[in-house]
Amino acid sequence: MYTDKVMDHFSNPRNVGEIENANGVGEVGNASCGDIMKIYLRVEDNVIQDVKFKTFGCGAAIATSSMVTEMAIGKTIDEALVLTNQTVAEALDGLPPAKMHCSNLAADALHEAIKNYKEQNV
Amino acid sequence: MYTDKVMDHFSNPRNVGEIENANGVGEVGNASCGDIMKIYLRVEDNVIQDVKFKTFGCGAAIATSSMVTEMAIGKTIDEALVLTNQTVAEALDGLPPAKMHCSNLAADALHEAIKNYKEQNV
Amino acid sequence: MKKIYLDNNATMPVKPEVLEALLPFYREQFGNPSSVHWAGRMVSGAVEKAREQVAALINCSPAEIVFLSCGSEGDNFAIKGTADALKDRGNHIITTSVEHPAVLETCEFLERNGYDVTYLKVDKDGMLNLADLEAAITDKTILISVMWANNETGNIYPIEEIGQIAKKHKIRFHTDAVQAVGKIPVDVQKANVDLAVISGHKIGAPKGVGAIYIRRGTRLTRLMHGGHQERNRRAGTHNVAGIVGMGVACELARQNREKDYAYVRKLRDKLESGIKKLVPEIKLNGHPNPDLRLPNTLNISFAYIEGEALLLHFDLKGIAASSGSACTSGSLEPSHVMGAMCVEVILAHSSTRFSLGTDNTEEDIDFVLQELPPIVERLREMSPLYNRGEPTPLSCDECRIIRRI
Amino acid sequence: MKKIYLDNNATMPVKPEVLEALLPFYREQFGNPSSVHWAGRMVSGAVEKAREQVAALINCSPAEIVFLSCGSEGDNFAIKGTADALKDRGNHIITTSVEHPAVLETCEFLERNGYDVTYLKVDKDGMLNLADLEAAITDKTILISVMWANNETGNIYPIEEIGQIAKKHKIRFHTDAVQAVGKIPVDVQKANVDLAVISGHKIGAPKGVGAIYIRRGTRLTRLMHGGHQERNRRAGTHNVAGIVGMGVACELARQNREKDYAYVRKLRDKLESGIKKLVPEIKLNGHPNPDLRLPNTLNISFAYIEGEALLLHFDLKGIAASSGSACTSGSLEPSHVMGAMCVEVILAHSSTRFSLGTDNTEEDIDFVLQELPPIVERLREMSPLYNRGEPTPLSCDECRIIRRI
Ligand SMILES: Cc1ncc(COP(=O)(O)O)c(C=O)c1O
Ligand SMILES: Cc1ncc(COP(=O)(O)O)c(C=O)c1O
Repeated sequence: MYTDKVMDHFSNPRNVGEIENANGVGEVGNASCGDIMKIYLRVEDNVIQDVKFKTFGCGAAIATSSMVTEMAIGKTIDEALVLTNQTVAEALDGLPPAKMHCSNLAADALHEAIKNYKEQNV
Repeated sequence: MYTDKVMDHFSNPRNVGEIENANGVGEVGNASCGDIMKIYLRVEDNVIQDVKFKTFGCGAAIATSSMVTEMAIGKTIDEALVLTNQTVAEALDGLPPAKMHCSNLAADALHEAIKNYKEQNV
Repeated sequence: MKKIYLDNNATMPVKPEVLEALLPFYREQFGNPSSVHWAGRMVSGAVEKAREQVAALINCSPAEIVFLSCGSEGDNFAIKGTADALKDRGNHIITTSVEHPAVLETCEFLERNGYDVTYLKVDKDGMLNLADLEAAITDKTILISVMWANNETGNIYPIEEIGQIAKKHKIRFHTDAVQAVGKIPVDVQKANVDLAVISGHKIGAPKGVGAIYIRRGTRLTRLMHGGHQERNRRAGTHNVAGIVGMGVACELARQNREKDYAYVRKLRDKLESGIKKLVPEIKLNGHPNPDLRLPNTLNISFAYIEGEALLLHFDLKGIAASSGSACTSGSLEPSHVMGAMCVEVILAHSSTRFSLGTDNTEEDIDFVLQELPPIVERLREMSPLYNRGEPTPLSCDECRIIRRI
Repeated sequence: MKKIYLDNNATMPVKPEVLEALLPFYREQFGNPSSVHWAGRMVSGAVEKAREQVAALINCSPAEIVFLSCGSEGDNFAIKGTADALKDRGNHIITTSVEHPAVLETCEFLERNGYDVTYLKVDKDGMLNLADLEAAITDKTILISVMWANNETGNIYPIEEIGQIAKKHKIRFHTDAVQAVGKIPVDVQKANVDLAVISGHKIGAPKGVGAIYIRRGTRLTRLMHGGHQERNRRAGTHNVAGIVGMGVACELARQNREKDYAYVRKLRDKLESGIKKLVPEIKLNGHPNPDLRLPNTLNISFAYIEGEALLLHFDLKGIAASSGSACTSGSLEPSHVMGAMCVEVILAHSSTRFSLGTDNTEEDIDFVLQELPPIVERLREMSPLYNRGEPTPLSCDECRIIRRI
């Protein structure tokens, strides 16, 4: 069902956790759908220095969360905003069709976190 | 499906044929049902001296025809009239339920032949 | 005693390659393909592979194949599913008087529930008049259902032409392809079919599995409500072993059909000409042109005798065939197919189907041709209809052709 | 890697004795039991023997057993068949909100076609209130359909009491006994049931075969129209091998059930108490009294985590279980059974079913108890809901209990 990449990120998720002194936090999803993703950012000089996540959700939700943190780290905010759920899924060699909709929200969570950073740092 | 006795009478039917100088002939059944039985009798002194049959029909029709001739031969007319489709079926160790109705008419054919004999010899 | 099986249209043995392929799915790979764990994943690929194999045989996309339990389920699903899904569009169905009971009895059920059904007549060769078919179409017609090939006579119907008519009038077209698939080319695209039904045990897969082709976009109410299996088309845990077997059987048919059925056809033709030569007073049931019949099927009536008696004598010699006699079908009347063709009722009772398969040999046919004439002779000698002075009462008043336009 | 299968309520391997018994029916004894010749006669006895074996297990007459393709077909047949046969008597059906989709979706289909359905609520333990059931009966009620045991929680329903109520009000009573048969005693006479459904692959027979008990004299419209098989109750060539397997599986269940499930029960209880001891913040789903659940079933929610993720981690360790998570069911909502029990939605997403079988061992349970706590801990550490300052949004507003009287 899942690709090897998905299973790798699911079983060894990168960047799990919270950032104590995060300056951007985003959360998407809701409990009744079974997926909640929360992303913590540490942005300095417009560059994402650190990113961590916490996710309640299925295998795809966890793997996309992990993947998006890996993809975002070191990027500028503007570069990170170009990432989409689609590109995250592609970086994982694809997701089952049923998962594309509900469980593929990690880029949205990242964007929420960036938005939150921008709001705090206008 | 059929008992050994039925198969014996079906594959080696007794008394097949016509009687040249029959003095009683009976036919029952009809083509659309797939069963026609014709019985020829030679009655002398009220005793069935000879009996033969011709049958168009299934295995049960042929076996019951054969059996009824064997049961009737040597009997007086009155004794033969006591034979029923049921007793014929029993003598064959039974018939499948579906066959009890349409294909078990041999005793009827015998009775018809006896009736025909009586009409001719009043 | 040597056993000669000439009843392949009824069912056939599972092919060795099929059996070998499906066996692991009973114990080692026993999972439910809907499960996400190892046991489920182990088998879900096998189900999808089988779907591809079935699709390849009849030229459709795997997503258009839904697995079922048998051919009868397919016919019920196609017809009842269409009747319900399109009930706002109309209530008229056109079919033929020679369909399998799975179609006919389903249509009769719908008639009791407010639908109108036209049962097209066939001629004495069992063929349809396509002008009749087109004339039967009304603005309430929602479905045309015509079998690809007939199980009793082997007659092959002009499915491509009917597909054209259906397309022209924008009417959904279902075909019971149970007897055709694996024996003659079946291409659902070319034939413009919307729904086509296959049964596993007629092509060397096990009994208890079937499939239906549902053209993409065809609205069809479920026959089996419940779980989400088969993209919500058919509930019930997948019969994985059966499905795998069905896939392999289709694969084998795709590879070998042409060669296999050229061989079978030769045997059938030998049997046909042999019987014609050796036995007088017989009648071929079905189209006289053997190209218009399935290559494996021969249906012959032997005047003056009844079919079950004939079969029993065959059986005593180890020969298995089947009959249109009422006595062998569990019904009270002889074959409705013979009735529809206006075969005289006594001949209908003796109609005998020989349906050959790839396991048959020349020797089998020789043996049948040796045993058959004396059996027929013996039963005729016993028949009160044979050599009767008066002509036998062979009327057609029993013909039960139903037609309602 | 060692594989531990704890998903027997989904499906189970075919038992070796069953496989051995059914294998000859693929090639040597391949006939169609409806045929009169040797090939048919060779197998018709086997089908009737299987019918006796099934009947003996549930205490009815063999003539009251009809073979089908699966449990879902049985539920569709029982409910749609009753709805049609009794449509002149009424249009109201009573069932529960925790039935299998084969019952629920069939009822929802009937609702779209003019029938009224009452879906009885259950309490937080998943149990029914029989006074509610009796109060729901109207003079239009034609059917009560209550499952014998629930597939997700294992809850056993008071079928005998419900049978009494049905009898008192002269209402037909159908029970989906798919999960009960073979695990607990099922006696259709004692329970006053009119229709009971069994599925082969839940008791060690192959997938693709099922059976329905139809009490003598019960009018039921066919789901599968067509041939005369099964005394006109179900068309379609018999799945002979499947049926033979079903018979043997029933025979084995009759002989071994008590002993087997005493053993399974011990393992289940060990797992249950082990998890309760080792993992905090869990919730048992189903009746707290283990006697009121199937002896093999344990359903537990692990707060803060999602079920599919849990299953995947189990799977990486070779453990197969199942989940009520929406993500594993192909639906958009978590288990309707959890919903009906008003399990908070997040807990519903983590509901995990362990369904044991006779192949499991003490070591299996020890292994699960060793692997489970760190997996739960790890997923909780990753969950934004765990140790959250604010209380988790665990409301019941998603509860989709449908009730209409
Ligand atoms: C309670 C219950 N009813 C019906 C079914 C359906 O059985 P099947 O998969 O054989 O159609 C199942 C199993 O999935 C079940 O657990
Ligand atoms: C033309 C035709 N349609 C349908 C069927 C029914 O197939 P099954 O026995 O698999 O239900 C058969 C076979 O009996 C058939 O010959």
